[in-house]
Amino acid sequence: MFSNLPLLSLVIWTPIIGGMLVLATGSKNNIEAKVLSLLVSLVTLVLSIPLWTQFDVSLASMQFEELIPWISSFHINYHIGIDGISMPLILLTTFITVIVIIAGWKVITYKTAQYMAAFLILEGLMIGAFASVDAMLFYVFWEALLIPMFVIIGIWGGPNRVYATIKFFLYTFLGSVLMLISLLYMYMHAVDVNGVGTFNIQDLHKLPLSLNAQILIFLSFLLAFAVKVPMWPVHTWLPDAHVEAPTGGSVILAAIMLKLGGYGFVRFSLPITPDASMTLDWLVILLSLIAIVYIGFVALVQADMKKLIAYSSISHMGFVTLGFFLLWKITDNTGSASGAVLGLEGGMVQMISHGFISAAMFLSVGVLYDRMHSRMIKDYGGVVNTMPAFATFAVFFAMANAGLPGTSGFVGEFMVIMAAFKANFWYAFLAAITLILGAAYTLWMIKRVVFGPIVNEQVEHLDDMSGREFFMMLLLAFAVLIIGLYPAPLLEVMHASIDNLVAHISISKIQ
Amino acid sequence: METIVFYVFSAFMILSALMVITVHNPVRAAFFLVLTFFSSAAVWLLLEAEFLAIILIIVYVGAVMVLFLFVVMMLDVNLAELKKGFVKNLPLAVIVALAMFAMIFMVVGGEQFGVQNFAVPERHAADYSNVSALGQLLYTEYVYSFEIAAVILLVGIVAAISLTLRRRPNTRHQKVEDQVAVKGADRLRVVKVESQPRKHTIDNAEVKK
Amino acid sequence: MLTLTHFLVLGAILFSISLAGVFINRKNVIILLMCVELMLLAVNTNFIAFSHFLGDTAGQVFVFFILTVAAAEAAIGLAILVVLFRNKRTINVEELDTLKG
Amino acid sequence: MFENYSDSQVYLAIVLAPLIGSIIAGVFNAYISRAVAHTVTIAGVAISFILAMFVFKYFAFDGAQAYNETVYTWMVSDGIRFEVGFLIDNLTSMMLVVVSFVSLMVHLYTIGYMQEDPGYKRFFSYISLFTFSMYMLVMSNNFLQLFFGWEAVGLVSYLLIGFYYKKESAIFANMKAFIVNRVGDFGFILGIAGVLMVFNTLDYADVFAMANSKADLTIEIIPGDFLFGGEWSMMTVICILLFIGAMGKSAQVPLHVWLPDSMEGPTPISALIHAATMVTAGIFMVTRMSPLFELSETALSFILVIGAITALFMGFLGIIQNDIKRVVAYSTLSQLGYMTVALGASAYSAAVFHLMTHAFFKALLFLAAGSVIIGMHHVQDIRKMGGLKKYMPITYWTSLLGTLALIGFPGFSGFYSKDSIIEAVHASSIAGSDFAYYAVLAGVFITALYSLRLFFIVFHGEERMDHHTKEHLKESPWVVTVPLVLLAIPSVIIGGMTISSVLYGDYFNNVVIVQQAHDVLGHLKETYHGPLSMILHGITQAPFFLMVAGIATAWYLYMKNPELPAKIKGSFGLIYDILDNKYGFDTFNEKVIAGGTRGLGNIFSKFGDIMIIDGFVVNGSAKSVAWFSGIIRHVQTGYLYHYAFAMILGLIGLLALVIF
Repeated sequence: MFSNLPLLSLVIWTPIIGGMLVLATGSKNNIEAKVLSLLVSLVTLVLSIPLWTQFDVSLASMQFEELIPWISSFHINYHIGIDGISMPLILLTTFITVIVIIAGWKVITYKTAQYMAAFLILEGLMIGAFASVDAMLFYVFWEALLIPMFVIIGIWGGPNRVYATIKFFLYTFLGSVLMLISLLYMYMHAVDVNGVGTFNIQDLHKLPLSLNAQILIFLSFLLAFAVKVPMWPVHTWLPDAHVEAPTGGSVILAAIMLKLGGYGFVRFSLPITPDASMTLDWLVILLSLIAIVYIGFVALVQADMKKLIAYSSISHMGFVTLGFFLLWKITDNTGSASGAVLGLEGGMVQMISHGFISAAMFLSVGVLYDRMHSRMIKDYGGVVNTMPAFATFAVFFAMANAGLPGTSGFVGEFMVIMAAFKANFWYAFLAAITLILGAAYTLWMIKRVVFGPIVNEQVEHLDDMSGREFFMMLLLAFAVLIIGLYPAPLLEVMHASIDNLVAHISISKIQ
Repeated sequence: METIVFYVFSAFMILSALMVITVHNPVRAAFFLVLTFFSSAAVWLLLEAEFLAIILIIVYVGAVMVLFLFVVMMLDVNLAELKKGFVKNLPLAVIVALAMFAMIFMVVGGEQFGVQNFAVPERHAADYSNVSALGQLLYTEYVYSFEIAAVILLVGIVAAISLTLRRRPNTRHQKVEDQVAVKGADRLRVVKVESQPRKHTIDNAEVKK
Repeated sequence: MLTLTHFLVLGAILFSISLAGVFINRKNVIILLMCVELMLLAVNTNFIAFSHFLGDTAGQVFVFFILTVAAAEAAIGLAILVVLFRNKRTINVEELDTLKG
Repeated sequence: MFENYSDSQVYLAIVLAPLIGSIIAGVFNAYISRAVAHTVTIAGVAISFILAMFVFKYFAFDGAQAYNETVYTWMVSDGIRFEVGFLIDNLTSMMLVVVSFVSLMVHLYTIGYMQEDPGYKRFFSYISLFTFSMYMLVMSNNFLQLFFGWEAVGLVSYLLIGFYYKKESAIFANMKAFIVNRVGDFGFILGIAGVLMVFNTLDYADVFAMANSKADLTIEIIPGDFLFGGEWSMMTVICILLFIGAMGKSAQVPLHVWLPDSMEGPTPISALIHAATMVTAGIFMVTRMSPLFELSETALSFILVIGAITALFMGFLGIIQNDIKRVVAYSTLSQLGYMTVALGASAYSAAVFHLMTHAFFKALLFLAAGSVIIGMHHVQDIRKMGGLKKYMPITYWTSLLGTLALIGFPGFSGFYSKDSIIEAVHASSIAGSDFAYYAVLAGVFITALYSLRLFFIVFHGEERMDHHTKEHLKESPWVVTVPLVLLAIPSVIIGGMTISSVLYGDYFNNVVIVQQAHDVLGHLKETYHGPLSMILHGITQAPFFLMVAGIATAWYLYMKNPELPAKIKGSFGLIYDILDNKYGFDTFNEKVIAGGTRGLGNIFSKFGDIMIIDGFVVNGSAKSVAWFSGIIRHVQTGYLYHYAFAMILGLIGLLALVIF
């Protein structure tokens, strides 16, 4: 029944237009704004479901494609479509946005309509970035989504929000400008090679490039995406941004925005510059391993819960980038590419799973923060005595964060470690250290915050979770459990695209 | 004949322009500016731009310069203070002006724009109307720009008013609508006063004592 | 016989004088505004001269627009001047340095 | 009713029954009564116990073929199928019986033990969840699910050790347990990764089938030739990594530190998890992987030595402990060491056999200790006990039986299993077996000493409890004593009953694969002539004498001459200090490992992130921009005429550019 609708466009533009409508309700009467936002986000979620149900898992090509000429003199098109790599991320986005809207329901009292609208618009822009087949369109979405995030942290953030916002903005901007230059270079290069320039990502995949050009392009992409992921050493914006952002902002930031970086690696870096990736894969692997181990240590000593979770995010995202760049080392070590798909799919699963888990972790901190107005671990202790239901969820998500099998957190880490062992024993060794460190920092926090005797009067008077909070935690817990216990459907979606990607990047593009 | 007219008015123009920038009193400067505009209008007439020449006089001399004068006279400017540094700046000004003139002269001097390149055009016929020619162009080809110019003027008006508008909270002024709408009850209040014993009764009481 | 050069040189002289004026009277904003008017006059003269010698009325249209804009500019500039004077009791440019870095 | 035991529904029912019970008791915690909570969970475990008995009969007596089927495909990636499935064979069916029986006993016992605890329903939910996880572990037919069960039991152990979440020591102990286990799992998952790299599948059957053909593969872990550099046998690497997992779960030195602390949990779980089942998961795993471990003698030697160290040195610690549960905990460590030694000697069957007998008698001892603790109103210090025999007769007699089984008194089940292990190590010829032999031999004396010490101090001698406690001292209710009695029965008889088939029969023929060169049990088999003759043979051997010596020493020190131990303590101050500090493992871990980790974290955070990256690079570039603009801003004088002048100069410049 939906076959004639431009479904993907609807999923992109419904939240954006809905966000504008929410803005139009003004800021005085905020219940209407909230209901409308929830409605818009739910409609978007419903609209995005056919993207999955009608998705043909056997195809590696783009599906649900739409193409409208946009700036025809430069061959820039409004060209969107999804494959097995972007589809799960889009569904993640629509799902998490609903959670975020619910999370902000009671908590945000200042300019509620604007808050909700910012998230809806952000949702649309993020989906747009995931769905873009045109590099310039991607770039536009990629940059545009900084604005709502900038506003969210800058207006509803904590006391040091200005510093955090500017840091966030400058960091991410720094990377993307170089990406733009690379895109323009490739456009001009396509003119030289084919006689006609192109920004179509799929055409760029096929564009032959010399090794030196590839390396420069690769490095510029690396900077852009590494900042977003974020990879060590360009990660320091994330803890600051998280600490200052409102709960919903942190959730979106950790759950989806970071994934744009990982997505960029699979969509741009690997297929466009396979030879440079092969030459420089050690760099990415090195940075990923540093992220996993070094950041694990850093997370351990954080005194601020949000900072701790932010660092844990960085550490977990290290698995994503590690998994993506294992192909060549595996081939060197074992003589066959078997295992590369495991790494890539592991990275993808890790992104999806981290989306749910980090969202849940930040929401947990949010639940506490709304009651106590403190994020410092030392202000808590013995929360379980007054908030048993919350404690249950907190421990559950902590375990998921520590990668307990049966939760989604395990699947990606497991796959990447399996693949890393094939590449090099020490990669797997260092990556697996996260098993210890992850458990250490998460459980130590849980011990200090949740367990123990009641430490002060405020904790003694805490109320347990409200129905609203309980509901959103439950949704996330289900998602985490389902992916953990039965990841097959999620992987099935990716197979064709990832297989195709591996086949593509195994072949040199130098002519 | 034309050459003489040109030189005369040009001389007026240059001299008065020099006066504009050298006199100390802004009122005088404004008057010299008027003179410059007049001479300029005459030169423009030589160039068969009758409409613009007239507009220059009407708009500039009639409106803008009056505005200048208004402002100059309205503001209580300390002239002595503003005159300082006149001599000090003079050499620099002369050097810059001369350099500028030299450069422009190199460009517009005889070689590029001389008569060999730009022949003196024929005079228009007597029934030629500069106004209609201009109007023809203005309302067809440049109509869009023309409307934008109108908007710019509007903006100028609005800006000027809004900049100078000043609300004085303490000024007293009549509110006619309040005066008309007034009712008797607003102006006159009937107060019931308790009756009091008269003075002489007191006297009687005193007598009784 | 009057050639184009005559008029252009006249414009150049006028422009240079007004330029000198900006330097000489660098304290008095009113005179500065007048100098700007003079510059525009010089430019207008050039336009008209070219229009005449090229036989293209479009030059005059431009002068027309310049006059419009100049009028608006003068109005707003003077308005700003009035407000400035009202607030600072001076129009001495050397005392107006809020743009100082 | 169960015509066809290979029906996967039966196995699913075994697994799911306790899970459902756990979910009902856990999720609907607030809506159900205590009675409902314990009824559903006990029903769940009882169902699985009955089914497990049928399954056991089916395999042990009907001689069924192994069942190996997939339940569902967890995921497929890179052409590798990761599945969830069951492998049921003789080993599994035996483990099922042990787990379900002990679990059922503990469930029943809990009704009495946890009577007054506000977390009653939560506790039942946890232990049922544990039962489920343990089933998943033992029934798995692949490494992935094994790891799932492995971590799941760790999770439940974490939850249960921290059951009294208000107690600082409990929540410290549970975090410690989880993290130390994670160190083991770190090795374990690397081992699994190695398996996947070599075999490209995680399915037991496929891996074991290919094992021999891959035995010669090597891997270069450390490049170069010095020290450990150069090519390593892949199998050795995999096996040692897998065994590191077992070291964590089965608490082998140096990863044993969590087990004594785990006694912070309620006693029933000490019996179930930290004595009978979870801690033996490592033993089970190595037995299951025997086809792999057999391929690496280095790994076997490693196992042997680690096990021997654990068996001996953890026993020493048992002698000086004063907490009733900690004594039993150290005894567990030591016994786990015995099992590990058996594994190292390739006597897998003996290890599993000891695992089974140990499960019964150690669960019995823990539950008896729990019974004492109930009687003593949650006093655990044995110095405050004494003479409990007359107050708690059932507990007394069952403890006696458990103790005798533990020290390997001839005829009791522990005798058969422990003696077999000692003999097996004696017969083994791989590197380290001599050391191991003397270690386990000495262990016999130590075991007898600390076991009887505990027994004498608690049940005999002077009554040292305070007056108030003494007044209320009485035997525990029947829900507590019935499990004790039920566990005492197998503790006594199971060894003699099953040794002929399990150890020297063909029970493990299809499960455990031992290479000819290592086959110590086959060697022993030649001299084995039934359980009775084993007793007769046993009382003429060194272990018996050592045991008797241990008993005698304990009797002399703690019954005859109770002042002596204090004197000994005084004269051997240094040794006592070493033992009291548990060889310094805890201090080392706390100071060096935990402290070092935190220190490193602080350095990375303060120096790396805040100073170098943020301070120097990020804010540094911001500052240099600010510095530069601070200089350049003087160009902006704010005077209009300066700007005008600049413009004019620019104009002149441009004009000059055009002209020249």
